[in-house]
Amino acid sequence: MSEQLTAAPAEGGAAGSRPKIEITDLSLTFGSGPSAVHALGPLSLTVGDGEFLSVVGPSGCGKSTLTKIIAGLIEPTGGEVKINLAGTSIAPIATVFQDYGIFPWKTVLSNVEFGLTVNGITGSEATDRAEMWIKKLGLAGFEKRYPSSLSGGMQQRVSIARALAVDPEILLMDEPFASLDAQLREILQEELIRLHETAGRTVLFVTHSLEEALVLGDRVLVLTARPGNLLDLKTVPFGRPRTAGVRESAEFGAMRLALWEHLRDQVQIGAPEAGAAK
Amino acid sequence: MSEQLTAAPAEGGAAGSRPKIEITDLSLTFGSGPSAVHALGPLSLTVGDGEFLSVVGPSGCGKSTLTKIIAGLIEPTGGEVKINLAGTSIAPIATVFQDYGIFPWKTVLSNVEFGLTVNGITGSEATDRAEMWIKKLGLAGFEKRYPSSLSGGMQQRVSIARALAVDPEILLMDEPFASLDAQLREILQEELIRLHETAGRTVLFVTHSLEEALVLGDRVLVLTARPGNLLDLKTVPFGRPRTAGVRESAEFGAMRLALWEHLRDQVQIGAPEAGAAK
Amino acid sequence: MTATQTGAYTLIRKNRVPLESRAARHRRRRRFEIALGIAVPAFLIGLWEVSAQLGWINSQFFPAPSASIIRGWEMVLEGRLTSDIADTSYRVLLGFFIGSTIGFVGGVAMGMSRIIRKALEPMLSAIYTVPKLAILPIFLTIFGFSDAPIIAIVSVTVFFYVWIYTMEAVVAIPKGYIDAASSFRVRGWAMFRHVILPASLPSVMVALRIAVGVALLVTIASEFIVGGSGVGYLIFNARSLFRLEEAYAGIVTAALLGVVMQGLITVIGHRVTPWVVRGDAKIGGL
Amino acid sequence: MTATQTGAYTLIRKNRVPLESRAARHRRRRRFEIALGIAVPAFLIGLWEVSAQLGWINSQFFPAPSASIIRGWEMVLEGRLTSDIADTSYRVLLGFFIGSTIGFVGGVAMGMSRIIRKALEPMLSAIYTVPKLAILPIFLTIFGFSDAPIIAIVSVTVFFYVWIYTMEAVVAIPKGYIDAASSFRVRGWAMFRHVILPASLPSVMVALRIAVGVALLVTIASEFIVGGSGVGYLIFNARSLFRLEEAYAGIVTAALLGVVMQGLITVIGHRVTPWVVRGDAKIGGL
Amino acid sequence: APASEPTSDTPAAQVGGLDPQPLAERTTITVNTAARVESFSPLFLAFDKGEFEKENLDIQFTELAGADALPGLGQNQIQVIATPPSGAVFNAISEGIDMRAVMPCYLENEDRWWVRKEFADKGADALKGQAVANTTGPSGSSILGLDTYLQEEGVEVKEVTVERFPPADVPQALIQGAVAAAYVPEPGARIVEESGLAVAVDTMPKNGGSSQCTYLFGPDLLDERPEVGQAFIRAVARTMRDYLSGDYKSDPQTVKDLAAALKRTEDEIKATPSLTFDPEAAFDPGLYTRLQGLWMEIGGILSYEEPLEVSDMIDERFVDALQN
Ligand SMILES: Nc1ncnc2c1ncn2[C@@H]1O[C@H](COP(=O)(O)OP(=O)(O)OP(=O)(O)O)[C@@H](O)[C@H]1O
Ligand SMILES: Nc1ncnc2c1ncn2[C@@H]1O[C@H](COP(=O)(O)OP(=O)(O)OP(=O)(O)O)[C@@H](O)[C@H]1O
Ligand SMILES: O=C([O-])O
Ligand SMILES: [Mg+2]
Ligand SMILES: [Mg+2]
Repeated sequence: MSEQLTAAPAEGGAAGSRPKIEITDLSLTFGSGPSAVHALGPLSLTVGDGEFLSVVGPSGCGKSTLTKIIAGLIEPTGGEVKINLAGTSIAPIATVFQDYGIFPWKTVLSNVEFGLTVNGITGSEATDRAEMWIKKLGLAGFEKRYPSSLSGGMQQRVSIARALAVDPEILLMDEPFASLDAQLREILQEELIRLHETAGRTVLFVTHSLEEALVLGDRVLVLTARPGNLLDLKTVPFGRPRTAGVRESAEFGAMRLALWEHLRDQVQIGAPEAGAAK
Repeated sequence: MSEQLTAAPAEGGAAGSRPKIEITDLSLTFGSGPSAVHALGPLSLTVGDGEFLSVVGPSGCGKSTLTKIIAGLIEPTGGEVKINLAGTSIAPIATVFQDYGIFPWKTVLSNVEFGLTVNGITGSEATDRAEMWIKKLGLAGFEKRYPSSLSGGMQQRVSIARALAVDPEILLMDEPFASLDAQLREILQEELIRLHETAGRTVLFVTHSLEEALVLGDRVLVLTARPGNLLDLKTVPFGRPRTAGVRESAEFGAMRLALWEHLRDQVQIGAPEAGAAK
Repeated sequence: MTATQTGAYTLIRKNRVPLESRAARHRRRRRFEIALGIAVPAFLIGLWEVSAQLGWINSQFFPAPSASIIRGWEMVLEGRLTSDIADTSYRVLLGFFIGSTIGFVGGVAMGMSRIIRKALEPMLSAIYTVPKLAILPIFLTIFGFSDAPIIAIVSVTVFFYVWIYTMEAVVAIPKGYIDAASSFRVRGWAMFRHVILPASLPSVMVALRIAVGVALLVTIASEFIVGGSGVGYLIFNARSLFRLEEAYAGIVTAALLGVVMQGLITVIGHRVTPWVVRGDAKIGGL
Repeated sequence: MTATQTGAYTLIRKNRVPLESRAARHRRRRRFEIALGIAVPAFLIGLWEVSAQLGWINSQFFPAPSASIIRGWEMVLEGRLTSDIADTSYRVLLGFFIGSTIGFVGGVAMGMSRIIRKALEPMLSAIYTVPKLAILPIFLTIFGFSDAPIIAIVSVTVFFYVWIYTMEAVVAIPKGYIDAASSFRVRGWAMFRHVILPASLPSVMVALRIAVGVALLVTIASEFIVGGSGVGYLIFNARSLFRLEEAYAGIVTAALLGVVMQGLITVIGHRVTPWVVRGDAKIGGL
Repeated sequence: APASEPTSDTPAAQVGGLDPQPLAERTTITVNTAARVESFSPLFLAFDKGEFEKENLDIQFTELAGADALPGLGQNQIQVIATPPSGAVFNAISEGIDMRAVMPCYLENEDRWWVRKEFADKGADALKGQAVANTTGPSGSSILGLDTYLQEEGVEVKEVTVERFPPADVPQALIQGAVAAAYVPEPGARIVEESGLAVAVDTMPKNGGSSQCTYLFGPDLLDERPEVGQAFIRAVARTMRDYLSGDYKSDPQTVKDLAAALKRTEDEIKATPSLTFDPEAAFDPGLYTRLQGLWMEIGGILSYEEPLEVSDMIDERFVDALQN
């Protein structure tokens, strides 16, 4: 992959002094020739250390693609992403995939332990950590089951637990709560807020719920229809510590409506362009 | 499968005179012995002809299971479902699955045409119908692509188009809009309302959005945590024709809150019972 | 049932069997299926027996099964059949073990690395269809005249089956699983252990089932040529001495050995892939 | 890289190659891979040649490749090799076609219907490991001494590979696809055409690739025994006359035939499964 | 041309006769036979009766089809092959690989050509253009008998098609009428005879055993360790003399021993007549020349054009030494 390790310049500062993710002129085109699809960018953006960035945009605009590029799974076709890590976590980056990406051959427990195991944390330490997240996500009692006997929402929760269990420096979440009921969703939102605020983790959170984007995010990145470009980057005015209660405020409703209007024009019928990316 | 055909009693009445779906003491237990999971019921319920029934309930409570039983894909372990059909549609029942269930080996167009093809509608009639739905769902230009090159939301839309293209007497939808952006979701909600109101189709609509359940449904079925039992069956007071605008009303907010409170207690941490179903 | 239904009708979804008797029904069905699995070959053997007894087929060339079974039992009592079975099994299992181990490792390596695949696949494709028995002298020169050349031929043959299937199984692993692991920066050995191995295992077990049959067939064919002992030698020798009952006893022994070995692989396969949901399902109403 | 990283560091995700030159890079890589695929066997053959020339191996028993190639070319000019290739190809392809057709149909039937599977699988498992060459007389009796017994043996052998693999592929089809079709009340032929066939096709094509190799191997083995013509007869005859250059020319011909036939199946496989995303992917950084 | 000079005037052993003369040190040699058939009775009986032991020889048996064993013989992995003089052997000799026939396996046996009655009635001419079967194809020594039969009416071997069948399938091919005539190896003749569909013709050369089966030595025993070769020949010849002379199958003990040595039943042993073994049997070099001639005539068998000398094919030192 296009991954390259560079020692961080010895600026002596705390990890927080530099942005966590620096995205510069990033673009991605799938395929080539007449069937090419220009999916994303060019996009430039900086995510601060400890920032919670919500990402919204029309279906098919490149949100999952952006997530995968940052996760190192797709090589960009233009521009670059710099990720500055402090090296303090069990795993530097953890991802919750839109299609869950959990392993059918591992039990719920083994799936959740996975990120720990491959990072050298094993035995009862791994089990205890995993068990904790399994409980938090309402999956207790299903530890020994295989994913095929879980409901869609339960599978999604396994995927979330797997990512949270490694307490990563950067958490990439691609519509992580889409299959969860409203109540559970709210509980997990609170959990995520707590994690972000207390542990200072950087989060990139893709969602289709404008409400959710606002409740959780420090800023909201709004992408255009495909190819996903920066349409807006809104700073959320609600302070921290924050609770899910903010959604009752009038300001919240106004912001939500503003985002809504902003995005309305983007919902359009898109066809794949002919020719490669510009 | 547990499907059995019975000639409708010749009551001479219109199809509308009898309930469309009669659910009696329905229950389902997966597996047997100590690892059995009692997933659903016993549940009794009647869905009227032309009714739009929204279904909400905690993740893992058996909503997908209920859908699959009605679709004839899972044999119930207790009770029964009677489905009265008029025999007037291309296909009697069409289902949108939570995991989309589209065929990776068919192009977008072939996937959407599938329900038509297997019901004897082929050639340009099938293509025209499919094209219409492809356009409505914002997939124009992607007709010849295979699902692997679509975003999650686009795949979900293919699945929706496939079901709607056959204009079924009964439409079973399992969280059909979960992966769609808020704007598109609203457009499709309107489309669905129109379909239901003008063509008089019966719809069973599983969702995690209480708002969506209220905007769309004639009634809202609220299920308890697993095993899913009838917790409540609320009639939605908004008349027809209805628009998405109803959500701005005060009554709407109150009902939504009531549902919310009702469900709150149900979000609990469940473990699979030991032993078979009672 | 695919055409448009006309006229009103009612579908009923219900369980035809009370829940309490499901286990009993399941047991009864299992028993029926096992009986059916035995009945079919038993019927065919019976047909042959009757044909031979009534002279419909020339029992000089196709002796009645009963005669072969009796002769087989005599050979067991003489201790000959058992020692041939032991010799053949040893060659089959050792050859199978060596060939499938190397084939699996090679298949994984070539599945995981495009460059290794492109470098070696054309050559292996060619060697795959080299008739192994035709290069027996090479094996004899290298391995001498003991069990070793047979085991080598079996290993080489098994290698190819397991290699191709494993390689294709690895290449076919859904990218989502690789991605999920890669996103944790997993690669190399950990990727193999946590993803490649379990994801390809169901296919590989099918390949192993095929391969153990191949190993048996090739062992027997080799014993035809490199004679001395084993079920293949028994068959060959009996045939060239016109002991047809003995030959058929040997052939039946080979078939039964095959059933046992395939059954073993199947059972092991089910054991090592507990997450695979196995088709109790009837597909498409059949 | 699986242990916890310590100390600050930076990851960079970027494309190392300008977009415009991607196509060129792709072409260059394809060329390199093809060259590599040729280079590896060429190197090995060269090694053998040198060893034979320098007397490291006894060229009386393992003739230098150049000698075999020259002899092979002479045989082409004499028209012998080409007619043997034609005879063998005819037997291989006809046997392969018959066997894989029946195997596919049988595999689908047994994959789709649990009761057929349970009834026939034990018997077929047993017949699978019956040494086919040992029951050649039965085939000779039934089909006479023509091409037919060879084609019959090839068909039967191919049948088993394709049958087992198809059956397992059908059983392994994810239930979600079956459900999606069943929900439209699709079954029988439509289920086969729209779901079973395409869903199992990628696996079946791998099985066919294996099977065409098997067909060739079995044809050649049969030609060893039921002599007269074909590449197998050529090899056997040359070997039994100690004309080793000729024998090796035949062996190389068999290998090349195998490469061509497997290549054909692979290309057809890619054609008929256009939706399969093929592994350009490097897995786990390898 | 053969690589080595004829060696028939160099004495193979200092002392002649059939009495045991144990080698100075224990020696192991590998002997290949294609199958455990009666032609090799002396070999296997010698082993069971300890005759090799008396020569301080240890024998390792292998069972490879004829041509598969030749490379082993040429590379001294195998010391002795018992085989008919085949096209393969002649070709190998012409390639300069040192291997020679050193002793006939037997003098005479009962294997015959069988001709289907409808053809036999009309004489040899009826076989013209027909297919006949043996176990080797045209490159085997049984065509000597076929040639004799055909020569009666001036038909040449070239004019019939000689098909090769697995030994076990030859009788069936004949009975089913797939071939007009067949050389039926022991013990298939019984089945053909019982069918009554074919008659045996007595055309194989008299005292022609050497043309149908010989012990073949490679470079090891021919050149490097002739004394070991001599010990082997002595043991085999002694077994012929002591156990297998005359109608040896009339002796129940011999039948029992043979059944054990050949891994057969006593009934099977008794079902066929005794072969003729003779420790003093000489080669009939004319048969080798005739075979070579026939094969050259048929074409496509021998890879050389200049005929080999008999001395390239046969080495009589070892049998000669027995007479001293
Ligand atoms: N493997 C692929 N090959 C070709 N095109 C692809 C591929 N994956 C995605 N695309 C295209 O790239 C665009 C962006 O896809 P992406 O999955 O990033 O969208 P998204 O914003 O995550 O959408 P959604 O909200 O529906 O999940 C889509 O138009 C899709 O068609
Ligand atoms: N194949 C199966 N085997 C065993 N248990 C199963 C199986 N499928 C589902 N279950 C169990 O049945 C229960 C209900 O599952 P179902 O998928 O119907 O839930 P759901 O209400 O659709 O949940 P979600 O909102 O998360 O999709 C779950 O607890 C699940 O663990
Ligand atoms: O590979 C086989 O010869 O069966
Ligand atoms: Mg996405
Ligand atoms: Mg569900």
